[in-house]
Amino acid sequence: MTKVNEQVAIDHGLKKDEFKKICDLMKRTPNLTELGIFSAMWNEHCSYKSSRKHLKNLHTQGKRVIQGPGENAGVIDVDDEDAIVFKIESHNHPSFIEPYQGAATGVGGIMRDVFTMGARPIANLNSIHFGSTQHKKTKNLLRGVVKGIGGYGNCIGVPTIGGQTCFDESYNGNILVNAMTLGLVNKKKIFYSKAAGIGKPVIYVGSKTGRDGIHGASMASAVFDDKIEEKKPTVQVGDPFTEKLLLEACLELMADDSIISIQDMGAAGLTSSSVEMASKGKLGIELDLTKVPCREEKMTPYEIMLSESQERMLIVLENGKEENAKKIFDKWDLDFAVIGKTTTSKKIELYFDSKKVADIPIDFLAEDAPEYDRKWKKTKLPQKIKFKKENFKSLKINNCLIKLLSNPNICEKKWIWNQYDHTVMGDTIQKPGGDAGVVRIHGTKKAVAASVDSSATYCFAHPLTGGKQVVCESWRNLISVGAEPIAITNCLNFGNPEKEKNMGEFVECVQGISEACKYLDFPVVSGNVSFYNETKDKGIKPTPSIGGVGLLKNYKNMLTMDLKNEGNVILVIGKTEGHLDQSVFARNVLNEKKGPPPEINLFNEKNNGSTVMKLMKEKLILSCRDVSLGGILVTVAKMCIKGKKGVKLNKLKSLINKFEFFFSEDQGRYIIEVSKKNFKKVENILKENSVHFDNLGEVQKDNYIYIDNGKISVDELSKHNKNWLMEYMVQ
Amino acid sequence: MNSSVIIFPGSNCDRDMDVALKKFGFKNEMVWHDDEQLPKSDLIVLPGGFSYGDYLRCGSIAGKSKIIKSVIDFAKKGGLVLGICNGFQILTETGLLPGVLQQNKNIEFICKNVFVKVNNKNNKYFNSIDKDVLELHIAHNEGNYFCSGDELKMLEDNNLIAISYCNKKGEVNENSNPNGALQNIAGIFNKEKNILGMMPHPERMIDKFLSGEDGSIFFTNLLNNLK
Amino acid sequence: MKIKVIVTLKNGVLDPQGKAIQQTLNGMGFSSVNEVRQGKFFEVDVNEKDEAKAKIKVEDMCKKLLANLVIENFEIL
Amino acid sequence: MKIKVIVTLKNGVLDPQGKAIQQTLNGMGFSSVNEVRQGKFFEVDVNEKDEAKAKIKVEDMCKKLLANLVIENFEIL
Ligand SMILES: Nc1ncnc2c1ncn2[C@@H]1O[C@H](COP(=O)(O)OP(=O)(O)O)[C@@H](O)[C@H]1O
Ligand SMILES: [Mg+2]
Repeated sequence: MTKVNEQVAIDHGLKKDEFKKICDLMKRTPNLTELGIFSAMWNEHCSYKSSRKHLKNLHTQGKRVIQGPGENAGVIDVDDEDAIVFKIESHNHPSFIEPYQGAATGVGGIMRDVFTMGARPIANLNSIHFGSTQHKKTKNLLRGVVKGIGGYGNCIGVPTIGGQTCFDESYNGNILVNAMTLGLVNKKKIFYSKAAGIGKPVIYVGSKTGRDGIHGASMASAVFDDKIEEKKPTVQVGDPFTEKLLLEACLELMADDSIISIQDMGAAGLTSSSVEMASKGKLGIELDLTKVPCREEKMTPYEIMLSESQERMLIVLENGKEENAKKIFDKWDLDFAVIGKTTTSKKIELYFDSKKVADIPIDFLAEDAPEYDRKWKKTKLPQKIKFKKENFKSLKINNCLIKLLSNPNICEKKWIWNQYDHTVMGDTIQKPGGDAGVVRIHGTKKAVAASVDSSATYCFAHPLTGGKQVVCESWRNLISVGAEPIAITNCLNFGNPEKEKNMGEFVECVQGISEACKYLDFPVVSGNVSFYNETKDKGIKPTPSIGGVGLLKNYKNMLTMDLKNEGNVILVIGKTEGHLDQSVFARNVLNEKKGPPPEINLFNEKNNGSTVMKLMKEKLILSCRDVSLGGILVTVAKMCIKGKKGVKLNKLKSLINKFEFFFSEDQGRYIIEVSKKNFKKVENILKENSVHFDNLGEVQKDNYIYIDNGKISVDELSKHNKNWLMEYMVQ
Repeated sequence: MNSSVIIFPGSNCDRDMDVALKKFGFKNEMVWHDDEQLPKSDLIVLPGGFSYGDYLRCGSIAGKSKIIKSVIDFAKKGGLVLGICNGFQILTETGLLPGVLQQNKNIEFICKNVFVKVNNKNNKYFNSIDKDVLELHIAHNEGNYFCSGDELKMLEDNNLIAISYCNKKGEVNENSNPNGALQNIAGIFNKEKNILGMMPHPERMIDKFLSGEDGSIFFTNLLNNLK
Repeated sequence: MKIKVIVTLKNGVLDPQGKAIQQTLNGMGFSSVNEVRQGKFFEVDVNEKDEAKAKIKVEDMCKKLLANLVIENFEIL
Repeated sequence: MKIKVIVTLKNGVLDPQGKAIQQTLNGMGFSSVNEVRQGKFFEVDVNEKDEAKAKIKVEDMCKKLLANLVIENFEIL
């Protein structure tokens, strides 16, 4: 076996000081297997060494929170016996190398996180970011990622009910694939990863272990003999069929109380799962690696511990339950092996061929893992741009609207969601294409809404504001479908934390997220950090993706965005200040990329949202959509398109010009449709709550939007909105 | 009426089908693929999903499962066998129905509502449905029906093309064909019309909050015809 | 002993995947590609030392499972 | 000119299909099957009379589209 020295440690991605610390802790030089284990546990992905300090500031408490960050997924109370388990996770780097498998295994991984806790997955979502639509790789990456997400989720039979798709040149060399899953569990039957009890059997179940995904960096070339080619780290290949079996088998085993603790093997496979279980239970663990079911011949302890083969789980069972458990896994044709036991040693002790091959105190791997307080730089709020009259002179509202509706980031994403099974399980009551997806809680009156959002442009311009904004947008999207927002999960995609600018973006986004969550009582219950999203020194824009979840106590009160009936009144809730900086209009029509993002006023945000919820409770709202990218007119147009209706817009009473009014992206706004009969009632409630609103116009039967003295055909708008992506993909 | 839904490893519309059958009054039982005996049933359903991961060819491996022999016997004796989506694929792989379901023409998975024209009402499945066009939902990657010229002729001559993809008005044409299926075929019968294989999922359209309600018509009618 | 098998679509059977690949290749600048047909390849490892016997076994597997003779042909290499 | 290509998964890459097929064959009574690996087969019809030239073109296609070299190998027959 290779002799471990500083260079080998560096090849494993460890820093010199870190290697020294390991030798000091161990009071000896670790062997190669031990070094591999340290490198896996101490790397950014498992140890959160750059982010931990800041994540502590996130707001994680709330009256519905059953489990916050720190477990496989977060858990929230949705009344009665029911709880929702959910989390979002990134699979960015693998998806860039192999889009299909990378995205597929991303979906597989997040679903395992959720059913590990005893929940049956009931909905998937995804947030995907690609480079410029002009970039030569974009189309293939998009096609591969969408096929991969669909390929995995469709096969398991979990509906993909929503998501978000962005294009921006900062992702040219580094796409983002974030997958989110929601599961349903009985509150009394939630499973955790904390091991307990001494001498309890440790069980390996699922697929066999191969040499998949053993970290490139940690593969010191000296490990290899003559068969280097054969042993090269390989991309993980997903097997959704096995995952479906694993899901059913685990849920079957969870029906009684055989399981003490359970943990899926995700990143760093057997290493992180066994260490985490022991660490949380303050126990030791002893494994005999000879017993691990292997797919390939002659796998070494090093490879077995670091393999990232998919569709595997580690379980600590009650004594005496092995046989019954084995029966279940046999029935589902899965591997099952007792590979070790819990001990009092507080160490991880590994045996192979009856020899001890590793012996490390658990604390060294978990608690003593490095934590950095990295240097970071604040981003100053950019100067507001003064748009001059001439800027707008030559512009026509109609053309601008068409341009925005066919903008890659605004256009309809049907090409994507048509490839996702979004109706399996028979409870999807709001399909993709709305503000949030909604699924019923099977057999009850309740439903849960979920949405994923990011706004890298805003975050890049001013991370603190951007961080707040994404949380607010998520909150608005949930309210817009009639749900009460409950909690979020977050996937923090950033560049290189060793660079002060990138670290600053991270710190300030997190701060923004935290402030907004606290103010809105919208806690973070789970999440994931993905750093080093950079290629050739060029990092991505800071991209926190927020996955929000809300509850509808009665699904019959769900709202949709399609306009309902002619003669109804359309209102904009919230004040339109005319903030164009960083809007899609400014960036793509005016070609102005500077300036601050729209300001977030948390008081107004909360007040507007709560008041909209009040109106909903009184059943006064007929359709609803929040105002996001593209501003008021884009939002109204989408409501017209969905409802196949027109709108007659009133003459502006605003002081700002019409482009600012129609296309600005001021925050905290919603568009609602109310009947004439209820208009007074609505007006009173809005006034009582000091909510600013504007009367926009009236729903028309004929398919036109009337502005000023002109009109635009909704069919025409619809074509531009629906066709862009389809045409782009078939070209 | 008693129904049985067969569960293969990888089936994923088994529960949905169970919910639908029960909602419309069937007494339904779930049957594991490894069993050899079928419970007493008036209707056997092979549900949708990805039996055996759709590996090799969709439905091919399920076609070799233990229970399938009993299903074949049951069908040959005239028992009602309904295959939805993957179930249809299994029926073609076992030879109970002619032809094969190939990958969709656009090589993409398709999940959306479609219209189908009911071509033959002289059978237990569609007898006394008053609509000629139903709105149903599809979700598949391999729904592109293909068979030999002789087989097609046999299907046509005997009026065995149960449903064809069409538009809202009932016109069967190229534009209303979602997946490239031969003659817009969405579902077919065997000669005796006790076996029906179809790609659309009626079980996903059983209340007004879902993709539509025409699935309710299908199940209500089926139950009535069996009484 | 490892036996190799190729399974191809019969003539006249539509091959959507092959068609899509051909179009993509054309689009990528490989304008000289007239047609692409996609099939399957299997390597079956049988516990059998005699090649002829192994092939007979594999032929049987092809007929019973590996190929769908309605639309596919197979060839043992 | 028609060029034939076989694309196979690299050693060590999981082949879930192959595994499922092997188990099915075993279940059907073909107990002597130890392993099945599944790959793809392509027949590319190129407008090119010179075999060597045609093969060079197809090799290029393999690298750019037909095979995913991260997980697959290809062989031109
Ligand atoms: N990758 C995707 N997967 C599934 N659905 C998607 C995806 N991308 C976009 N969508 C759907 O399109 C809808 C509209 O997207 P977007 O305009 O960003 O909505 P919003 O501004 O309300 O967040 C999303 O809510 C979602 O339902
Ligand atoms: Mg929205």
